[in-house]
Amino acid sequence: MYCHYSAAVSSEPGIPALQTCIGCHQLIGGSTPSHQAEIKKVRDAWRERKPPEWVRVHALPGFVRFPHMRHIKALGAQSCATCHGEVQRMPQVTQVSTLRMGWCVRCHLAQTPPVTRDCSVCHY
Amino acid sequence: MAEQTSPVRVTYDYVTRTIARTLGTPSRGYFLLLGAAVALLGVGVITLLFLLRYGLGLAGYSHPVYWAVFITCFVFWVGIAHSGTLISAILFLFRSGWRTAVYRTAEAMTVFAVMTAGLFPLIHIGRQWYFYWLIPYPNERGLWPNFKSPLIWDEFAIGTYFTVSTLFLIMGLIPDIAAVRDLATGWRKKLYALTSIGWTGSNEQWRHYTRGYLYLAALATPLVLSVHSVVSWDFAMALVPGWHATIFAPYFVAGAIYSGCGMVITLLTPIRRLFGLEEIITVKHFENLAKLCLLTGSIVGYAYVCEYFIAWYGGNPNERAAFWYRAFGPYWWATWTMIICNAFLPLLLWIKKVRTNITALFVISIFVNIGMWFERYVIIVVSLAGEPYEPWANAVYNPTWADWGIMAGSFGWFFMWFLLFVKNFPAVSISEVKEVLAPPRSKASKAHV
Amino acid sequence: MTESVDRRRFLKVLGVTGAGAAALSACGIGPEPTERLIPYLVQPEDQIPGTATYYATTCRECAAGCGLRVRIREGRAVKLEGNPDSPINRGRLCARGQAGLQGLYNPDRIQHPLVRNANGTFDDIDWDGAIQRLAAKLREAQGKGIVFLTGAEQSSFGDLVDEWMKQVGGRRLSYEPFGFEALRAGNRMTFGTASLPSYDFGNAKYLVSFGADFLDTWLSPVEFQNGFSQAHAFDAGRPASMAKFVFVGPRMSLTGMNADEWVAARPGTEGTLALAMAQVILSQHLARVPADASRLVSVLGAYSPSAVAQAIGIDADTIVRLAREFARSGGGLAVAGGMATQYANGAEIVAAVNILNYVAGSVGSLIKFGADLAIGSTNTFADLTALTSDMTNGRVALLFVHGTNPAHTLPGAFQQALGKVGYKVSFSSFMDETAAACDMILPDHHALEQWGDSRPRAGVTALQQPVVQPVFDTRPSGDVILKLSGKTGTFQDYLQGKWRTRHPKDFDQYWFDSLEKGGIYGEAPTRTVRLAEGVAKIGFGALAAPAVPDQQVIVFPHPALHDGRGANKPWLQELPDPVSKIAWHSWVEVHPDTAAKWGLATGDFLLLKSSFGAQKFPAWITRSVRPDVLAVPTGQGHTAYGRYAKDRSANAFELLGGEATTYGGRSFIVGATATKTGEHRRIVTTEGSPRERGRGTVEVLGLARAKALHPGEAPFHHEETPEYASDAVAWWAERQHEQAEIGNYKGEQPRWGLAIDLSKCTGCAACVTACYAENNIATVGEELMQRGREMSWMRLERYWLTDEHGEPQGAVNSPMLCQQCGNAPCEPVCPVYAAYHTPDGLNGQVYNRCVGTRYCSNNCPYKVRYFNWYNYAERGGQYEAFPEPLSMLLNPDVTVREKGVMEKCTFCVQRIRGAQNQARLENRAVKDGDIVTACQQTCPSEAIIFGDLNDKRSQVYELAGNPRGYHVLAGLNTKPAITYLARVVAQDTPSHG
Amino acid sequence: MALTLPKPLIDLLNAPPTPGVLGVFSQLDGTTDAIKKLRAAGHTDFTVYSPIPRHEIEGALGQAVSPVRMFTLVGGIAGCSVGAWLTLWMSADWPIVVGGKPVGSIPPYVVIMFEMTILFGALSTILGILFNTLFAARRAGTILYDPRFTNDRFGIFVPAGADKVAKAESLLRDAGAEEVRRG
Repeated sequence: MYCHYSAAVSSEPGIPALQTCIGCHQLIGGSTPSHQAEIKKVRDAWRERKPPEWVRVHALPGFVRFPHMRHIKALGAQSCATCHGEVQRMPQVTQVSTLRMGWCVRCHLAQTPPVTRDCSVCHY
Repeated sequence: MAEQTSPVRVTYDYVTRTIARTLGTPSRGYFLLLGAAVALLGVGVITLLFLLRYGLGLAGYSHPVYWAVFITCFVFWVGIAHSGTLISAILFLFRSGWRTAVYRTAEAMTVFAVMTAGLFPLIHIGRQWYFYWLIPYPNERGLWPNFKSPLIWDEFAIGTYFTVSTLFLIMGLIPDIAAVRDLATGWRKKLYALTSIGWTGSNEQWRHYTRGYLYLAALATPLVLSVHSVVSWDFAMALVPGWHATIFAPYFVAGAIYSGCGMVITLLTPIRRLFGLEEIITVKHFENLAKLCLLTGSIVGYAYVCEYFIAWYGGNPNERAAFWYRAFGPYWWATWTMIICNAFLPLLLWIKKVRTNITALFVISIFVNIGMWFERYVIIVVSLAGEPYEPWANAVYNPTWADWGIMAGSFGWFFMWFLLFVKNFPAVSISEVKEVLAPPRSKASKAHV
Repeated sequence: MTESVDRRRFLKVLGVTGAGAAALSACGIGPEPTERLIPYLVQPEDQIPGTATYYATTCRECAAGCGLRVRIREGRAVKLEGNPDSPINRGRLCARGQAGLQGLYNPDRIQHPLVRNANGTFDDIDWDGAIQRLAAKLREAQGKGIVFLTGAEQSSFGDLVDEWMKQVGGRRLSYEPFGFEALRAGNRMTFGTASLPSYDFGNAKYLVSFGADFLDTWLSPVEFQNGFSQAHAFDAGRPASMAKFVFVGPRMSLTGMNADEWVAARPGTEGTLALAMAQVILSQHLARVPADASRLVSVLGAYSPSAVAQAIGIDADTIVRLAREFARSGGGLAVAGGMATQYANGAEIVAAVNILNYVAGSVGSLIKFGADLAIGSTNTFADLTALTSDMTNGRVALLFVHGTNPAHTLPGAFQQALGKVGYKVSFSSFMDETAAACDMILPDHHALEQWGDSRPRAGVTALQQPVVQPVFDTRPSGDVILKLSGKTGTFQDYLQGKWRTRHPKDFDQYWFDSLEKGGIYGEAPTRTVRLAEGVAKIGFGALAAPAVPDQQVIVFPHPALHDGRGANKPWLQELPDPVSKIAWHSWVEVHPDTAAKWGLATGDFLLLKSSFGAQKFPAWITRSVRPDVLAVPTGQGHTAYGRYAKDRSANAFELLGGEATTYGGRSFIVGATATKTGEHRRIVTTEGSPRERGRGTVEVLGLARAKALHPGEAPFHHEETPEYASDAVAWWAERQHEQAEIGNYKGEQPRWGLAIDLSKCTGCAACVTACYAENNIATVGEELMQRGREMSWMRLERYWLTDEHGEPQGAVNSPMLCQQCGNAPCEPVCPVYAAYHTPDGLNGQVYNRCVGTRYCSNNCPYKVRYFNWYNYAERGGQYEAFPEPLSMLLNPDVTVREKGVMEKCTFCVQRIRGAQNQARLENRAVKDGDIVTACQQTCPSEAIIFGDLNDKRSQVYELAGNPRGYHVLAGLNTKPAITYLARVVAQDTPSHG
Repeated sequence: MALTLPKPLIDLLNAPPTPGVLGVFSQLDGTTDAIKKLRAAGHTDFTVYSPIPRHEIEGALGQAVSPVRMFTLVGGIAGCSVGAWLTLWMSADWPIVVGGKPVGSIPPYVVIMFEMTILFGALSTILGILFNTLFAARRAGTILYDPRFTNDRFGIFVPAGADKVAKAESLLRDAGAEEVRRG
């Protein structure tokens, strides 16, 4: 929630600016060599003032809307994991849920009381 | 069944051999025709590829004319498909003997016409690659189609009709294939042995066969009537003036049978000549078909009158405007082509001389086909173009090469199948033609039942 | 600025794919490709990804100086909206203003400096090189004549240019093709001041416009339209409601179309009519006439109605009636402008109208001198012709052109003259005709990319700040000039410096506040004016009758393209002209009688040959123009200016002469021979049937009837359910309705609805462009539009209001958009539920579920559904609607539709959801007014109101109950969510076709 | 000569050749006479071949009405209920309102039910025919056949062991069989 600070207030979590990354990783060097290697990339990038290219893992199709803030509002700040999985435990982030419509709908219906299934809530 | 008096030499054997002969090695003329059909189909396929790549914009559509030639062709072909089952099922129930000589051709025509018609809904939708969303199949999203939509009714009606009419055709074929099997040699023998699934004509087989055939006919009859009714509801269920009319179901069914019989005549005339079936398909058959045309044609004519009368009598300004536009608007030519071809030309059939003149019938049948195509064109395009309700929304619609390309393809597709059929399977029912002949007897005195 | 490049790349990525910018990931095309996202180096403090930020700046599309609120998403400007703080446009914006965005992201912008090489073509050059070269040229040209030609620039930039010109011994000229010389001359004659007063339309009780198109092109259209609709709209509450509006002119413009009465006076006799009215008022003592008006009696003597009626072409009683109504209203406002001020006797006409206002006592009350409109201080056309001759005689060695395109508006003379100029430098950021003829092009930033200000009228300064990073390698002309003049700092410093001197104490706070408000807004003291001495000696000559067989041709400014500067913006090209409904090409308006005489049909080409030039135009046959007049719009016929403008139709300026009139203006009426060429084209028009034929699409009430209406009355109810249908509706349809049992049918959810007041709507079409901008609607181009493929979710239907002789008196404009029916015919016919009823009462359209059977559109009685025949978003496709960088302005909140998909208005559902999300975050319910649709937001006449019909306290609920309210085609029991309020007309026997 | 059935059916039936005698008739009335005589002589399980169905033969055989009609009936009813389930359940599974109509709206669904009735009815009829004829063939086993039977000859096959063959032969001859064969 610090890096993707806007997820709680906006429909988009956004990509943290390199400054945000370096803010912490100036100090935190990482424990294992692999971590250190990764973090070094970030530091180099900052030194060269050249932002790194992140590979997008979680991508929704363009025609569906997922207002992050409403889900966080409803499920709480720690709820990221319900869709994204335990990212902090992942050596490399992978997609844990299908992010397909059936998956969304099942979750909506699982809530008590069920959340709306109205198409135009997500599709417009 | 009523046995018809025919020349002495038309015996069971004659029938079997004459009809079996039609399956001999094809002439050059046949290959020419087949080639032409395939070429037309090619045109259609290429056009379709263009449509898929660039979008439906290639066709002539123009707001608010969102249905046009493709749907016109769809309804046209579904209509063609109707006479087949009518002749084979309804006339079967009515026990009219003359059908036996012509019903096989009609049925084959039905099956292939439905196959053709079925393609258009897939071609005309904007995202053809999602056509399967119209089918109720379990999917990840948990979505189902909307059974309130007449288009889904269509899908079910056409699907059922295709299945049933195909089964009906195959049913009728089995004894004849067996007959051909017993004469044929070489690969054809193998083919027919396989397709006749062990038919011997034993009393047990006949017993269940005749019963089953009767019930199929009984089921097919309401189906025929329902299918074009459902198609007509595509329009009648909408609120477009010129579409939204209670008369549509019977009007469309009559029209369908009308166009169907027209097409049967168009197809039978050359077949009879090519295959030398003059003795089996006699002028009498043509005359009966002509009478059927006359009847249904008059119903169609009546429907036209009705539409205009109600438009005036109903007093709804939108209806009136729509029909005025239809008759005297920019599309007057289409309207009058349809009225002349469908309502006036068939009146010639009151004259026996015309009814019994194959050439005349052939010509008339061609015009009937044209007229019926225009009927659908008028109903669909003109009703949409003529400012339905919203005076600001009107259009000048003109078809483009894409429209014609697909239409040409549909004809190619249809005739390709039809030609392949008549050369490989008995185009006239062997067993049923025999049924209306006097059976061989030693004591002539012993009359039949 | 190290960051800018990265940010732009970042934006491109977001612009192409990504959940945020739904942009070009057209729905339904397979899985998304693996994306690489480039983050900011430093997060801009004022931006939250996925949420819009708004910046205030100023619109520079015309000289009115409207305030803008620019909607920014991830650094891209995605929409221009009016700035509510601005006293000019009060939060509203016209079509041209909104289309400014397509200037910013125009694919044909000049992307870096260019310089002409030996063989006449342009070479790229870097900025420093260009500036050095120019400095050299400047030194050479010293003393040999240096001229800087600008558009209307009452701004710090103008000041800077003036200072610089003084420094290098040159002079500056500002030029507006449709200038206001006549107004200034006329005012000088009557009041001895050349300044243009400000007009208070809002408080007028009776309006007479002598040719002034104050709703489309005259002075400050948005401001005036806002005022006009206040005065002219029917408001049961207001005693004086409504102010009758009479339009005097040979041709019905957008403004004329909104008149309650059209007086088609013979061209040039408008002034005579004004004087005759004044004469009646004086002689019959209809108003408390200012003392010094007595001097006018002698002048007006000759203008008794009976004497002049014949010349004007109307009968005397009409004149008397008009005069009476005008005076008795106790708040008559007469304005002269447009065509009336562009005859040879334009100045006299203005003078005459001034006199009319004066005797009616409107000067000082509704017409205020003091808060003068700055546009008046541009140079005259005479100055430009002088310049032209100087150029031709080689007296100009170095010419700078900025923000104007005389090579297009003065094709013959200026083009040739340009050839004689030693060195020509253009600051244009587009390759327009003038730039193309220049030797060096130093592309300026777009107004949205740079600092600046403008002074639309005394007391008001609108500030202009960069709201996006520059799209291309362009530079603010201000910076360039400062560099050339050897000064340090940027234009931003210069600008702030000027203000700092006026506001030394805590300047930063002051500056910040001003920027936030979008400007410094003050009130200028009003001056009282008296009749000038010479007023009695004004010679009111009438326009000389044209020589037979010559036809008088009127050249009028296109409401959207204006003098042609709008022609490179697809939104404006595809926007049908409010009157003719023609788009993408120009036309000539011909009266049916004339057409019959020549055997002319709509679409036949007419060759107009004046003594200055000849051009071909397709005919549009209409009763909205006098039989003895042909009318041609400007705007088209560019020979350069980018893919959207180039080689399109004909340039009407070709017909006009280059001679200045006595008052230093330009005459826009010219005698010409008209010959049928025999060519024909299918005109690109959205016009359906011009007559509404009592289909119930628009309803009109006479003023008396409207006043008599009492609350709860429903004059249009009989059309809701015709007698013959009532049983069926009650027994079947409604029972079905109740059994729908979900969402808004139960009333547990909102039912979104709209109210549109037809007596406010002027048909200006600002809402149409707003809809295009908000909803990523594709522009399809001339060819497809001709085939009826335009996508305009919101269309304006123009139905003529005719008098008893069938002659048009005006028109009713009805915005037609999806009615969001309660019993929507489109829904049940969709086989896949792509069209369905949302719980909050919208007709949802799920683009990615749509398979494109188009049944919904067939079954829609309003015909407001539009189909994607091609993939308009396809990169490099034949019909690509958003070529880079135009795709930057796509609204990330709205899906760009794929080919084969049906689309339509859903009341800006993305805005509804946005507001709901916001409300949820703040733990509150959505309030009335939280949600504003794009069309409502921009409507200059405030004719559109959105809200929840289930909320008894909402404004829309109240309006839906208004006695004037009716539903279009309600007889079909569609239960629309849009309530139209009937148009009220002054004459009591209205008839519309 | 025995008829060579296509492969799949042989697998299905693979019954041993049945011993018996086959009479070939050119005349219809001869055939019917033979049938009457055979029945009088107590033969029940003989098979009659004919190129077309004739009432005379059916009459002479006096067979019961085919049970195929039951298949049709059951299929029809099944189809109708499937149609009803399809429409009603699917609209209820994800209720969506269109055009202010009830979620489960019967009138439009009747069309689907009707079409399904016909479809299932027809399919089960076909199944009925196949099932019954195959069942009959299974009972009769592999028996003598003559290709002329599909053209213009009638035939009767009387299954008979070595003891009864002679008797059957003569019986068929007397009835006017133009040819009699043993197998």
